[in-house]
Amino acid sequence: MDILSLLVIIPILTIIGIVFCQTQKQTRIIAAIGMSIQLLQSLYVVWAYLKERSLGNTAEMVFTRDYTWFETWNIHYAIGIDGISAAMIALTGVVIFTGIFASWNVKDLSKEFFISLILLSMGVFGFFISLDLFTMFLFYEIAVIPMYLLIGIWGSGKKEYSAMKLTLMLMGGSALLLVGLLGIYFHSAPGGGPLTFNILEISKIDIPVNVQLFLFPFTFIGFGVLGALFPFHTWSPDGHASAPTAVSMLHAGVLMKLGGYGCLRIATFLLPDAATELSTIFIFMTGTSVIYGALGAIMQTDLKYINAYSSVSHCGLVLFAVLMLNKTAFNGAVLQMLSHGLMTALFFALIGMIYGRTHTRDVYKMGGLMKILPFLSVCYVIAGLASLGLPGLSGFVAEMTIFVGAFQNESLFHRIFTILAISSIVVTAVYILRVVGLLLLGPVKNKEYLSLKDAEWHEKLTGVVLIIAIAIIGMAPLWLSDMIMDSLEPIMQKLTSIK
Amino acid sequence: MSVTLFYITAVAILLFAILSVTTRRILRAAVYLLFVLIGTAAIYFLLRYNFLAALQLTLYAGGIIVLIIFSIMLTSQMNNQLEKPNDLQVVLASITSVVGVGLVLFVILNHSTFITQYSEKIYHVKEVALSLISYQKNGYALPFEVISVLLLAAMVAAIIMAKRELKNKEQ
Amino acid sequence: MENWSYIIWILIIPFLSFLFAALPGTKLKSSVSGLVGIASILSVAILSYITAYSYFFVSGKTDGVFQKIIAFNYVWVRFSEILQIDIGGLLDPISVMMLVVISTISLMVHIYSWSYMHGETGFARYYAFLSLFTFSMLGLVLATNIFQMYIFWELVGVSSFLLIGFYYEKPSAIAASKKAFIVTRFADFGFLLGILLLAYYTNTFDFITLTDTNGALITSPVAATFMGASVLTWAMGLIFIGGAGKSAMFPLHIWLPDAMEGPTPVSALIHAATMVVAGVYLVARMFPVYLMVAPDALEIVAYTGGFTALFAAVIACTQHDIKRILAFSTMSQIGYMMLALGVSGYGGEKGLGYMASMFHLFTHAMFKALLFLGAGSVIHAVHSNLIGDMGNLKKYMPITHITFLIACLAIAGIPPFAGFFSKDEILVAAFEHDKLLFSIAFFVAGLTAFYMFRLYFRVFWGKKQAYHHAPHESPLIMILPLILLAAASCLTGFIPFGKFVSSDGKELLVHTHWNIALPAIGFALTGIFTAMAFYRKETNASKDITNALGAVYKWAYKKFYLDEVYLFVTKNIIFNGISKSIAWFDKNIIDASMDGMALVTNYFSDKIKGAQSGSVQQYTWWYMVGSIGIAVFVLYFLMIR
Amino acid sequence: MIQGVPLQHILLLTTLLFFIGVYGFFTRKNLFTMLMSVELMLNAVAINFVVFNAYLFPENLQGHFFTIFIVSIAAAEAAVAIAIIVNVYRNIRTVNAERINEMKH
Repeated sequence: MDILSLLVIIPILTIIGIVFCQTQKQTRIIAAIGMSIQLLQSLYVVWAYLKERSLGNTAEMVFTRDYTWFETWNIHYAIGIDGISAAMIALTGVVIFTGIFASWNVKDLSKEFFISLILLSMGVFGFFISLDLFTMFLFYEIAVIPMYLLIGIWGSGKKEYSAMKLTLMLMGGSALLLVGLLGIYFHSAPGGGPLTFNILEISKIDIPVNVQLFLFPFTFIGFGVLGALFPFHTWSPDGHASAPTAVSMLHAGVLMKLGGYGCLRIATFLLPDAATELSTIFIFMTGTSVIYGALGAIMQTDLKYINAYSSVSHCGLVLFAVLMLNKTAFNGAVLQMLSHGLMTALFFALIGMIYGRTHTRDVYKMGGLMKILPFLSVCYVIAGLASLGLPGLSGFVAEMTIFVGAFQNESLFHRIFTILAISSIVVTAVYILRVVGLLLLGPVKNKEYLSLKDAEWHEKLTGVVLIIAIAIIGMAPLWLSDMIMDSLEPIMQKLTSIK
Repeated sequence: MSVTLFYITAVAILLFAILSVTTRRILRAAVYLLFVLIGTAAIYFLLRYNFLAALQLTLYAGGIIVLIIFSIMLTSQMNNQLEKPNDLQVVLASITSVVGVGLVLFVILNHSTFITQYSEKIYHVKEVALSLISYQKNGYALPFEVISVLLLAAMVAAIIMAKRELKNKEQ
Repeated sequence: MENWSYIIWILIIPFLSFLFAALPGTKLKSSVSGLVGIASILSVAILSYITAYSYFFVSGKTDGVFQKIIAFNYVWVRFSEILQIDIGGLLDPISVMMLVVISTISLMVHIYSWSYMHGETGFARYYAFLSLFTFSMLGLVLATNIFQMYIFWELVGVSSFLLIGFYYEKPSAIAASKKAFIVTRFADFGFLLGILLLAYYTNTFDFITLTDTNGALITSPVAATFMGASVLTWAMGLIFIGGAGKSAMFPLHIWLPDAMEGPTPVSALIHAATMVVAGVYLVARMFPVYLMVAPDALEIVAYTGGFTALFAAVIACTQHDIKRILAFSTMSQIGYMMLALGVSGYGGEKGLGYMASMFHLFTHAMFKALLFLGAGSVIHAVHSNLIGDMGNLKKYMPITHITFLIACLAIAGIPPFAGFFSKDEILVAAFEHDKLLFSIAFFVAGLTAFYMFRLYFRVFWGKKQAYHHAPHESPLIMILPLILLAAASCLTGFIPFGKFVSSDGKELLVHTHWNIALPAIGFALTGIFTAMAFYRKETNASKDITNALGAVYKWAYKKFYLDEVYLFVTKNIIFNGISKSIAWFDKNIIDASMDGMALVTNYFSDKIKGAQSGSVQQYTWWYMVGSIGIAVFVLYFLMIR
Repeated sequence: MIQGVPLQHILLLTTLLFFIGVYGFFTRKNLFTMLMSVELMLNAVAINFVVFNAYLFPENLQGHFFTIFIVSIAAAEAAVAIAIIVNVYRNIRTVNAERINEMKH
């Protein structure tokens, strides 16, 4: 058994295990065991990848496997990873692991809940290991669909509306995406011969420029919807606000990264000419979403809305960096995905824990939580500091890499939008500090809260694991950025070959 | 002779058909339909398809109409005036029918050349029946069997429906 | 060549101490974390002194020039093949000097706080933050490249934020910490842009490469221009914005007075002696670039410094909060340092301003920390910040009184105290460069003497106050740092500073210019005596003057309404204007258009579902119409054929 | 064939008969009368088959048999239809087509 397929198989086995569980306790223990193994496995994948590279394997993708599963259309179960996917796999491992512990107390239909959650993560893992466009799309859909159930059943507030909105918009995105992917497929053999979905093979041929110009918007927007691209981001605030904690974590932490990853790995890698030609339009959109999301977050009162808008801003930065089309910016984009994934997962986990205690998410109704819930509050402050780009935490490295990369483009247009994007660090500081001030500091507003209990062991575990991950990236980013940088080489070659 | 007879029959058929779809007493509608069916049988006679004509009379006029009238009685609607169709329905139905008629006539009249053949041959019952069960060329054994199966199925269906009704009643 | 690799411990020790105090949360006994904090900073101070000794007196010099030494260097992250951020330690005269300043003041503050903060609930947290700050500040001064400086720049910003907001249940403290962070963050935005711009044109972040006077940047600067100024002027100007934000230069100074909401020792450490001079340090670090590539930007530095010095001094005359007066005085003094840098040249006598600036930074750190700690001692005794609540304290707190007086004399520039020497050099440098700046500086010197002695007399002399319970002298552990710093304020002036720190690393002989010093002393004395006349005894003279000045006084008292302007811009324009309208736009336009799509679909589906009427006749009718339609269609084509 | 009657005239008859059936089907509301209209249409078609057989291919019997089958199917259809109608009537006490719209959206 190859180690990559295990990433898909372990969740399936866990799901099967959960099916045979009787009680909520058994269920969550099985889920926790399964996802712990998954976490170890995904960390092992990163380690194995680094080892493989140090042994001198310079192949574009390592641990590749290839099985045909639908011969008529030449669809393969082709898997393999490079540094980017390895990093994303590790991220997913951490987030799903902590997600299980964050939803430790799900009482209603806990079996179904964990099954959907793990199924979702399975889709994400599958997405990151796939090298075949169709298989990738398949896993993408597996990841998106359970979201509907998870929000619709276990959500809060106007959950039906949000679930419907989120699913419909993401489905709309994947419809566009499917057009793009099929378009690529049908142009994958310009000299005749069998068509292919394999990314590596497609990257070797040149799709005609006019075709690329047609397909790029479909692919980019299709993935961009998932990455909260302005103006297709509105599912994010509502969806996050209604989703249960672990789902928000996974969704903002991992699922939104599928968008960024796809934009980089498919839209830019396979359609480089169009990416170069059309980048200005999309830079406009993504640059707008960076500053727009940040400004939009300032006046929100619901914790989850604030965070959702902040996600719009941060994920906008990912797409923005992808469009800058240079190595540093790409590197920054991947780092930002990791960093945002971790810190937003932490954020949503904490918001969920706070909500679970105070039963409100309105920042004006809370206050002084630092005194009552010191552990959660300190974690919240750390998440906030990571979000506003404090050095030593992950956000700083990612943002700086993006900014340095974006600054390599000399044209006035790029400069203006880069400066706009950079100005978001100020705005981010404003809204983060506003929340911290209103929520955690100051006198205790509601006397009832004085009796609240601080974090339990599983909540502490969630917070600590995520903070450690954030701190590792923030303090020692070199190995990570080198790992990503190496893997960007093929994309860069493809891009420079057309210039 | 037969020409006159035909036109009289044709006019009668049309007249009774119109009456049948417009009268507001259901039993009368059934009776007018019976006349239409008999008229049809008459046309078959004129064409000298005697077997067919007989079939038409016994099966259609005799069987089906009786069945209809019985079931009308079963649902005890005999004396009820039928509802008037609403105007929109009438208008739409008339337009559709008129357009349809126009269309078909347009086709018929444009198709100027029907190569008609004349034959004095009269098909007797025996011939027809032999041909019906023959499996040679011009034999209709297969469709015959199919139709028999269909009839059987229809019978079974009718029985099952009636039976379910009984069951419901028992409950 | 000496092995300098132990320098890294100067960074590691405070960081470990931070982790030690922070990680266990409330589980550890708070006095333990306090002791560990003090011990760690003590060892850092010792290391710094050893470093200073061996750098300045043993092995720092080669051929009479102080070398720039990379003590250690690690790659932290790589941006591209060319650009990378290193974390390292750069030793040169100013960084070693800063090491001494920071570790000394930090040690004093750590010791002082032991008593000052005793019994506070967040005692361990306080020491954790102090350690974090010390770590960041040391990292900042040791930075080998401008990006490392930016990293630690942000870290000092955040530790300052945490310490200002230390009393997190006090709304004013929260507001102040937020303000401090956001204003400096805004300045850092400029700083970052400047760094990026500079790095884009020079492909390096490294200080040694950038400031090498024979290097590529200085010998052949980039010719590109933007909006009439060269891009490097832009870059250096933007970098200065960062420095101005941290150093509270006009118009980014508004956070500093509010920052006094933090505990007083913190104000002494961060907002008087170390962090706020980071901007000066930054300009000094990049000085050759400013001077030789972007002289326009340097001109801006000089005038910003001069204006701020004057502006802050005027406001300081009108304030009533002891800490705010000191805060404005800090701004004014930093303005001095900036001014000195701005008027300086490079090499030999021309580099006098540079040397003077660093000298003033050094002496100012000592006496300003002393002033703040003294103020802390006073506040500790009377439990109020307002000078109106104080008076005649010389009777109760003799040692505090004496040390405070020494500090006041030092800042007023009265020989033989430290401030006199450094201020004199600044005045000389300004005099040679620009008469306008000189006259500002000269005037501010007198003003400084006035407002400092206003403070001094109001607090320690003045009317007899009726205290609730008699103030008493602070405990020994608070007095000790005061005495040490007072000694430093007396003595540091006699250090031949030019021997150690100069613009080009060569020795610079300094001598007092009496022709400028004497009028300055005279003017300062005038200020002192005026203050004495007004405030030594309770008189109405000050009130009369106040009334006579009328609107001007009120303006100055209200800090020229700048806070209100900022508040208007942020609250009314950005928050309520832009942000609210974006929130509205997002909800009612973007989201509504998405919902609108769904609604339109729903509407049509609702209409279409009417077709599913359940009426057989309708279905058949459509079937009929359809078949007729198809027939017509087919016929039509047959006819055409 | 009937001597002296052109094919077109008979076709005219059946056309009219068919569309009278169509009209009836659309305007009637009672299921029985709708069924009768269907019978009218069936008849029209049956006549057509026979007539085409008699006029165009008198040597063959296709039209003839078609009509036989139509008649038998009509019988079966009528039997099943009436069974359904009676069942419907028993269940919801009406044979009005417009009220039988359980299958509505």
